Amino acid sequence: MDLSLAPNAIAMSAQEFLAWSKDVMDQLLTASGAKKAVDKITAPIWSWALRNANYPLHFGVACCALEMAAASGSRFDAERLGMIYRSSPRQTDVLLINGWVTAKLRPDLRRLYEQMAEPRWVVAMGECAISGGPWYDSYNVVQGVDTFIPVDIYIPGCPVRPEAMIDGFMKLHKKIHKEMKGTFLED
Amino acid sequence: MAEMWLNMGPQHPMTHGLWNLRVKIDGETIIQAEPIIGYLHRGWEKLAENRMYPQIIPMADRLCYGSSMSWSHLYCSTVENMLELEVPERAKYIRTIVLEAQRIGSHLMWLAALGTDLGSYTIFLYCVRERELFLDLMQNLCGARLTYNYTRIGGVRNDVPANFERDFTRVLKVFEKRLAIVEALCDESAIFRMRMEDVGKLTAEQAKNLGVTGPNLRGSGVEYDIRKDDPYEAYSDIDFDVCYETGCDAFARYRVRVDEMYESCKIIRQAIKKIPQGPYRVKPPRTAPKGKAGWAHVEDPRGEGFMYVIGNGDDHPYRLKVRSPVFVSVSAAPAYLVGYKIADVPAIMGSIDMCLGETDR
Amino acid sequence: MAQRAGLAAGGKTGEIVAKELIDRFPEYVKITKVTHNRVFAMVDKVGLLNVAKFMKDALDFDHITAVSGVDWLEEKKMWAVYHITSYSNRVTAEMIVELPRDKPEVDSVTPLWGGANWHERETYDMFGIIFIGHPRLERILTPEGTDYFPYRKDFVGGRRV
Amino acid sequence: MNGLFEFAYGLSLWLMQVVAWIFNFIGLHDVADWFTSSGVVYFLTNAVAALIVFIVGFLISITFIWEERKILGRLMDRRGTQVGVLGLFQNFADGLKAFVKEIIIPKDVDIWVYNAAPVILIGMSCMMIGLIPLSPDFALANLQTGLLLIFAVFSIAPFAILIGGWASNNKYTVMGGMRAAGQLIAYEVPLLLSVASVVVLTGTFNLGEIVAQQQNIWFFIPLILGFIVFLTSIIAELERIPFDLPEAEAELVEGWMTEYGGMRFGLIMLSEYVRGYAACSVAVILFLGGWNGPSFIWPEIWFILKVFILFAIFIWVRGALVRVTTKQILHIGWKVLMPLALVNLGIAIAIKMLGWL
Repeated sequence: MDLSLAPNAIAMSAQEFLAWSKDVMDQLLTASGAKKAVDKITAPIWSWALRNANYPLHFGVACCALEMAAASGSRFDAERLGMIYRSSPRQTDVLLINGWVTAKLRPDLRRLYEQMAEPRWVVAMGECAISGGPWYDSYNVVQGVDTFIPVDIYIPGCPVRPEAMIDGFMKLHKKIHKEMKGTFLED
Repeated sequence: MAEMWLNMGPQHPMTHGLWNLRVKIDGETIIQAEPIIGYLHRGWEKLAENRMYPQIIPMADRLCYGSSMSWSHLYCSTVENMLELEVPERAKYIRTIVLEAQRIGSHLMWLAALGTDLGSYTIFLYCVRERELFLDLMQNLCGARLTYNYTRIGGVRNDVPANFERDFTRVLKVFEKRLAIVEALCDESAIFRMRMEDVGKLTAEQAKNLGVTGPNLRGSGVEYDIRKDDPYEAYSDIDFDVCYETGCDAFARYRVRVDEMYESCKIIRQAIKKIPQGPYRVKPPRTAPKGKAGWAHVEDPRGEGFMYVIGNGDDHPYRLKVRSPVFVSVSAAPAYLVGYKIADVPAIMGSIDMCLGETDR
Repeated sequence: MAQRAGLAAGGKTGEIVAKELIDRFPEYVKITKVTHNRVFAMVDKVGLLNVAKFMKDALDFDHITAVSGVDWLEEKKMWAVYHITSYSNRVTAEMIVELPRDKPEVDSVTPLWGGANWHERETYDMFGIIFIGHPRLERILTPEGTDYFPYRKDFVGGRRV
Repeated sequence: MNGLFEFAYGLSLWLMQVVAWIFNFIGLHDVADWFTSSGVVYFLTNAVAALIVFIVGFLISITFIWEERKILGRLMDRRGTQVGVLGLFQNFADGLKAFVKEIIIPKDVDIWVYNAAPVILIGMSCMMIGLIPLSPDFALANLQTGLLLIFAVFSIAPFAILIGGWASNNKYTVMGGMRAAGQLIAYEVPLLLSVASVVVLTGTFNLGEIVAQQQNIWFFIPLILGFIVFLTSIIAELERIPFDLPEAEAELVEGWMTEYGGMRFGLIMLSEYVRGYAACSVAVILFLGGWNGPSFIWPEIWFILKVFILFAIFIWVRGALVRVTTKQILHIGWKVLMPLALVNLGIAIAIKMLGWL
């Protein structure tokens, strides 16, 4: 714990003082184990919330986008799992890439990913997003989105059936359950 | 408010698919529009030059995922035209039936997308629900929900399954009732009509000049349907009407498509009754002569689909050109949009029926 | 509509269209094949614009279906292929224009048919065929900064990105 | 003092006596006396009463979200959310998730204004909860001008939307904010005119008295035109489909809230439903007889029941209609609702003068 700066506290600017006090509080909490305890207690709550309120980004790329639409239709009804599509990346948790990514799209997709708030997940849906799929020898198709975005769940299929997509989301729920991030978003 | 450019896309709820509509607006009035496409370009025609003829059929399925059957059929009939191959009668009828079922499915997907564009999630869900009926039929026929890979050069892959006729008749009976409900939901809603009427005007002259085809052309009052005017498959034996409207606006295009769905039901009923016995497929030659060209155009759900193929003397095509109807409809977007409000963009672009997979190829 | 009635009265069939073309432009047009609703023709590069204008104004060809390019690497030539449809006559014509491969330039038909605009842009994008008089000849499908013409036969495909 | 305050007073008195007993036990008699003094107990009474009202209002609003999801799902032939028992926990999952989301403040936003918009919205909504009586016994304040205050607070929302949209540094949000302002012009006048007809009939702005005068006949029967105008304009006020122009999804992405994420977005969503609760309550008070009803259950239950049924109608409208455009809402507001509201006002004056009620 670094308390050496304390005597000079009066000489600090307000912002320096705030940063310093936050630092000291952090160190105190970590050293005393309070942080860990809070994490332990709250982690299941946050994890449950994150699992059951997975908002995917409303972003249709190609074939699998139709199956994404079918999955929210009345036969499959993905909203049962709390999947509510939002159009603004700021409000979403899951980036669902459902099609091939071309050289023209890549920067935009990267930007969408960066606009999303943590914690966020990426689901590569269909062969094209996983590895380029039928366009394996194309001069303009990126061979898999994991070449420029970290992907959490791969859902194979060409195109992916709605059942498979819902299954992929269940797998994502399992992954979130395993991660169990606490209040301070530490392991 | 000063004039400014607004980017609608590539990630925007209005774009079903992936494109970018740049509009210059003055307040909320559009004074200039510029569509930007190419976000899905994968060099389809170049890739086709490196595949054998049968290998291109599943690729053609993925040209437009909303109506994959009509694109794989278009590819097959193009190659048949080049090889001067005669398809058996039974295959022609089966193709007619599945093409019309595909047309209904595609139009339903369009209506669903139009529903979300206008802010009604109910229309979307009703249409998706009814589309499942036809997806089930297709799944029964060839095992896939979306990309069927069903037509073959010289026929179709397999004969119709058992109870094919019964299933289709039952589905059509249910579907016509349910479509009437969806139609009532749209037509009898004053707000829906207010949104759709008198926006996106495109006169017949403009539509012809800009090369707009299909329901968009017929919505502008030109009565031209390739199924009737240059018949392919079994359409010449079947009695049906060409649906057209003289309203020239978004509502007219909506009416044309809904009428076409009823008309498709009529065609399927007749074709099922008339379907003859016999072989469903002939064996095509493996190779095509060098330099021999062939082309075909069909009435895709979105307009005039066209392919142009040149043989290479071996089992690869030398050149395969695809003409996509939406490619032209998108290019006509400025003519549709200029002078209307930003709030009319979803209604207008929704009424055009976009599918960017075939546009960018 | 009046247009369908016009067809029933018997518009211009493929044979009549071919004959009128040959009569009007004997030096430019070479008809290769004719059926009752199809016309296949080779058109000279110099006379393309005149032929197209005649077809549009006198023969009622009001719709351009497609403009495609074909690259003949061995023969050192290129084709610009025009498919033009007449709504009133129900005739589709194929016009092939042969261009030298080292300098593929041809007059644009966009002023006649607005629908040719993007087709020509795409053909330029993919083959590098330059359409003189096109309002805006820019890349359309490929990303900005592309320095190759992907559908030419000497362009080797395969993964690039 | 009404029942709510009596209960709160009893609770705080009991609480303070417990505290006082503890302090007496350890010998701090002065502190114990201070805790049982009337000032402290009075303050605590108010706090407890406010807390109870807030919790009830908050729970009703949360249940509104659930009701909307379920009924909308049923209208669309599906089941809707299934998280927890009957999907009741979906809202809590949404809310808790908003807590852990990263706070993103986009580049070049006006940070103070950007942060102020959700705070104004939620603050205003909470204020509205306090103004609404569930029954004479369950009311925080019995203001003589309660109706005026509620509508004054209501019209703050477009202002918050305008500044929030402007501060977000995004073209879509600016347009959303502008539309909110334009919409305000369209519906506010018919809304207040339809309210005025009730005021003419009753001669008071006091919510309790308005309800008391509906013992015999609910005002939606003589003032059916006003009721229709009121419902239409209040849907516009709440920015729900078909009048959700500021957040028109298809053309403006998420409208004015495009750049809001995490907890700010959660607060905005919550405030929307709190305002929905307030709007339904006002409609029930003005036209549907408030808490009047057969006395075999509590009047509060009657009130809440009516509010939920009214909100179900809003959901039904949302399920059946498509969105209008800016031009059309101005058209509807000035050319349809406005004459109807004036006719309705005339009817109200006639009824009052002829003394039919």
